[in-house]
Amino acid sequence: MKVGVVTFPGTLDDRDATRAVIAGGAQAVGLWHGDVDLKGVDAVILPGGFSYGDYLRCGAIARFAPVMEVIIQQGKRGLPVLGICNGFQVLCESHLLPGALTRNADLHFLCRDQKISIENIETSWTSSFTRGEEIVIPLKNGEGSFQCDDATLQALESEGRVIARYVGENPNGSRNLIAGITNTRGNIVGLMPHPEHAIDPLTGPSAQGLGFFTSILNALVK
Amino acid sequence: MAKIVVDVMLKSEILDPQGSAVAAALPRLGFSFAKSVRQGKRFEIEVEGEVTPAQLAEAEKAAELLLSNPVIENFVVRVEK
Amino acid sequence: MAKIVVDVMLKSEILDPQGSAVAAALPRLGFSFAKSVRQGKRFEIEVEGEVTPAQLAEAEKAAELLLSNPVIENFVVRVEK
Amino acid sequence: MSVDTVLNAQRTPDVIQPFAELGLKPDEYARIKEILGRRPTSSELAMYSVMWSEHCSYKSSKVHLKQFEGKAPKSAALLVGIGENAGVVDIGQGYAVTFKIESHNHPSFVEPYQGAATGVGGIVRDILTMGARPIAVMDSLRFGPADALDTRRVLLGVIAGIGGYGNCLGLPNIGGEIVFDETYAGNPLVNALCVGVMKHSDIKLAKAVGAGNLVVLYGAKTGGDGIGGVSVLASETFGANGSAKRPSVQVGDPFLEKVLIECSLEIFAEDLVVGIQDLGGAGLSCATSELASGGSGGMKIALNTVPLRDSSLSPEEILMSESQERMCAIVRPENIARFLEICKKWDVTVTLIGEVTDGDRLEITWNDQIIVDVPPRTVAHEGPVYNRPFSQPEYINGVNAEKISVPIPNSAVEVRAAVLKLATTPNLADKSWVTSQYDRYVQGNTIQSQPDDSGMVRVDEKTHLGVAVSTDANANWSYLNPYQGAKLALAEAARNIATAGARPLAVTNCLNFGSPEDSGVMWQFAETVRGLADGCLEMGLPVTGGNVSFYNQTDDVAILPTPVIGVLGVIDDVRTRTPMSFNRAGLELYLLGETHEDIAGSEWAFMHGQRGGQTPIADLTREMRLIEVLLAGCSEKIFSAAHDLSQGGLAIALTEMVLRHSTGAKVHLANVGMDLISETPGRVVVAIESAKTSVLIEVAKKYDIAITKLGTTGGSSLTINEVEIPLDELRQAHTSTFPKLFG
Ligand SMILES: Nc1ncnc2c1ncn2[C@@H]1O[C@H](COP(=O)(O)OP(=O)(O)O)[C@@H](O)[C@H]1O
Ligand SMILES: [Mg+2]
Repeated sequence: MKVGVVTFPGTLDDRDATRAVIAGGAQAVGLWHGDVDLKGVDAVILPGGFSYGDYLRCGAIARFAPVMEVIIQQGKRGLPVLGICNGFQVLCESHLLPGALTRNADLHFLCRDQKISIENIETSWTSSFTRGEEIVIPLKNGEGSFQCDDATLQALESEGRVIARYVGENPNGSRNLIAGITNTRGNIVGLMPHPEHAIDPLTGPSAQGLGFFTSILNALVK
Repeated sequence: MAKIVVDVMLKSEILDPQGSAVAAALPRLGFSFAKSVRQGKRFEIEVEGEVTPAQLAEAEKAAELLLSNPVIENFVVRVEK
Repeated sequence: MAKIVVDVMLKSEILDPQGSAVAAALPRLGFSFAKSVRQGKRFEIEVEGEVTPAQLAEAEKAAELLLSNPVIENFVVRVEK
Repeated sequence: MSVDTVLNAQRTPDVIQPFAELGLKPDEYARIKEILGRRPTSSELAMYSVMWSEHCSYKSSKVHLKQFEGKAPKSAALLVGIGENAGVVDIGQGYAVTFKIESHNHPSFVEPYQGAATGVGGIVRDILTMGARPIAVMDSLRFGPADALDTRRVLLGVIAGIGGYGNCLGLPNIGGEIVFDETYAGNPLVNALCVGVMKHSDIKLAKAVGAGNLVVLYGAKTGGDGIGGVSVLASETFGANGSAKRPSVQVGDPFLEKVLIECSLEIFAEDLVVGIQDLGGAGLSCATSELASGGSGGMKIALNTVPLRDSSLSPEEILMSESQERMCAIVRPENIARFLEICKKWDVTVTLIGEVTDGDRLEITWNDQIIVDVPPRTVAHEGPVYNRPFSQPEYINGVNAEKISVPIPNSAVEVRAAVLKLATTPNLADKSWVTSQYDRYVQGNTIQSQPDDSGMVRVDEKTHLGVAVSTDANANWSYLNPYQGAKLALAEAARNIATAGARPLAVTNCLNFGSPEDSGVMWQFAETVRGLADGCLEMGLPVTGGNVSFYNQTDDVAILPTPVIGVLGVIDDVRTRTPMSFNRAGLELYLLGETHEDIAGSEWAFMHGQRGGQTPIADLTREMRLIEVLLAGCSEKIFSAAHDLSQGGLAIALTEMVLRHSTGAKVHLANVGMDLISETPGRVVVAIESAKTSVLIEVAKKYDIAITKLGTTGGSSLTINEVEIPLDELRQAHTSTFPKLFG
């Protein structure tokens, strides 16, 4: 099973994501923003970081990278895609996921251990969890406040497409404490906090992030 | 020399923490004139020579495609002397 | 309804990484009209009723003190209908 | 534009030149003429003035800094010493580590965000320049009074700048300091540290060798940023009306720096450079002259080929420009094609600006006209050297003679109040409001970061080899006794490393002082360097590099002498480290080291407006024995937790330990007031399982370190004798200060 990890100029967590993919049991394949094919990978991760410096808007420039054209195409056809933090922002800018991520309510970058609850375990990236399972993984971003219009929010909630919610006080002003969402098909997931930084208690707050990377393996062998 | 200006503002229903922070800071500094503040972006685009209608049309497209995110933002494109 | 608009731009000699990033992205998307791009801030300030000269003067002060950083930025204050 | 060429300089010997405005003294100007045998061209004048500025030439500090090499202990670990961009030490398994701390003080006062951001950018490029991948940063900060309005402006900007730049580079921030004192109002200190790692074979040096090799400039285009920034910003005191002196500040582009790092590492990996130098203070003037001076031959540069952001820049300005995110490399002709290819891959602007010659001159042309023709060493390494007069300032005897009188808590009410007051005071309060704005997780190798005693990162994911770094300064002690102050700061930094189980290996430092033209300040500096050099000799630790920042004063008020000492240590297996705190009840708490009545320079004295008295005397052999106990305690798995005592003494150490994992403790103190507030150096609180008691006593005995039983862990409060403080109340006190002040 091959999982592609995309590197844009300014991507930071690609090495962490690669480490996590391997820890999850899959083979990691590096993808460069200029690539025009996906080297036959079975799934793709858009890691965190500051692609193109996050200038203009987070993910706004990365969204037009050559590799994204292919990912958008195949994502629409069902290729499993996980966007973490900056990757989530890229997915929204690409309109693969609804809504947008805006400045944290208090305007500060926030790095902390965050408790989230997993609310949808039907997606390609969350099947290893149990519904309502609470995990603690790092949250670290300056623009993590999920915003969208009421109709979109309505749809996300009624269709059960909110895959993860912040537990406790709202860390960044996201509507309905949304930490992650998925598309209708459940193959594309965007997540603000960082599971790839929580695969080993030695270097993270827990190993509870691993579930996202074992989930994709299950999804692929099925 | 003429330039194309693109103003990008968050839609009114999207919350604007930066604008609110400014609005909150003003009274603390003794300013009482502001009822509400919204903060957006302003792009100044220089072109070769005078601005042509064709360039303006291109700018409109660029504003829609790249400079703004239609999900949360509105934009205005104009020529400024 | 009238509002006060404050445009804040980096001084021309100051590096503008955001503007350069946009300028670099445009051609990649097939836009050729831009010679250079500068990105700044736009503040839209609502006041009670019509804008008075006194309010405008206050806005000038606020722009200098809070909305802009005089070390690296210039600003323009105006009324917009 | 008409340029002042060498020919023109020969033809017009009597032109009046603005050397004074450029910060040069008449005798320095005369020396330049003597070196050149003619008046300098305006470009040469620009180069000399900026390179002979205090910041670049170390003219006031050189004579003292020599001791670091003079007294330096033999250290097999030292691979590259003082003189290069940063020192390099061997940490085993074929790995080499480079680290350095550098100041960006004045720029951070002028424009806090950009000043701090470019401070991080600069030190990271220094580390990169050695051939290393940067793996972590730290920031040691000093501000004016916490409740002063301008402190808010400066602190918020500095924090945002350090985070904004460091986070965007993907470098975990693993530690630092934040201290408030009125002498830093108008003179904030922003000292940034970076650690990098490489294989021995990858070490790069700033040398231009091999006639015919190409001089390549890559990275950002050159603009008018911070022109004269070094000579003006770093060498002029801010007077009351200093604003007039402020030149345009540099603005950083962290995204470009991130790309520059990856691009450079790819270039290094293919071994495509002969020598390399980052462009920091003094920009091209510094890079070209240092590269040429460091090498054997000469160098020819065609300045008009330098890519510009602002086409109106004059040659003088181009030479002085401090535009960020630029590097200068020496490349063999056969490697240039591949070099350009890699730059193209990363979309990095790259230009051939000259070549190494077999001559001995640095020759710079502007459209084929020679505008600079100098012996490079005279610019880069043979600048002026001052033996500035220094003498013990009057205040010393006065303050040392002072008898400090502070209330010593005694009754239950007083003890509770004292503990809560110490937990709340800005210098000791919880800093997570700040550090949560820094990414500590990126790269996935962070083992320890704030609020641990030291930062620790894993270097090898298979063997789990790691390094630990701590920065420390105690300006209150340095003010009372700069010689002891330096030794005590060194001891504390080393102890912070050892507490986690890492062995101290090397030292870097950033010496922040007032004006060297003040003989009293110069004495503080001389005593500090003497103390640090002696201390390093005693502890067998080499000084691998550092930085000096003078003129940190407003009018005639200088900052407290603030030598920030960074110590780096090695731990063979990060999994075995000793954690800072306990998360279980039933452990026994012991204090290693004796407690004396050391109130002078303590936080408690500071809180009571007392600045006098005499500092403790550093006993470094004792500190070294303590370090052995800490290392043994780790390797022999005696400790469940260990935490260093410093500012705030035992009261704060216990506060931090019980709050870390919300596990309380019950301690009994014989001499409760003094035991809580004293800041006697060389003390550590350890938690052990009772089964380990006898081994602990043995080890302590072996190394002759006093131990005292404090109590046991557990419960939901910190109980001191009969005083019980609920953890929630203590946490509230400890964590609310920063949000209240700056939120
Ligand atoms: N306080 C100090 N202790 C030891 N070495 C120092 C100190 N200050 C400066 N140095 C050394 O002097 C050399 C020049 O310093 P600097 O000009 O700051 O280098 P750079 O310009 O590359 O930052 C460096 O090797 C630096 O480590
Ligand atoms: Mg350097």
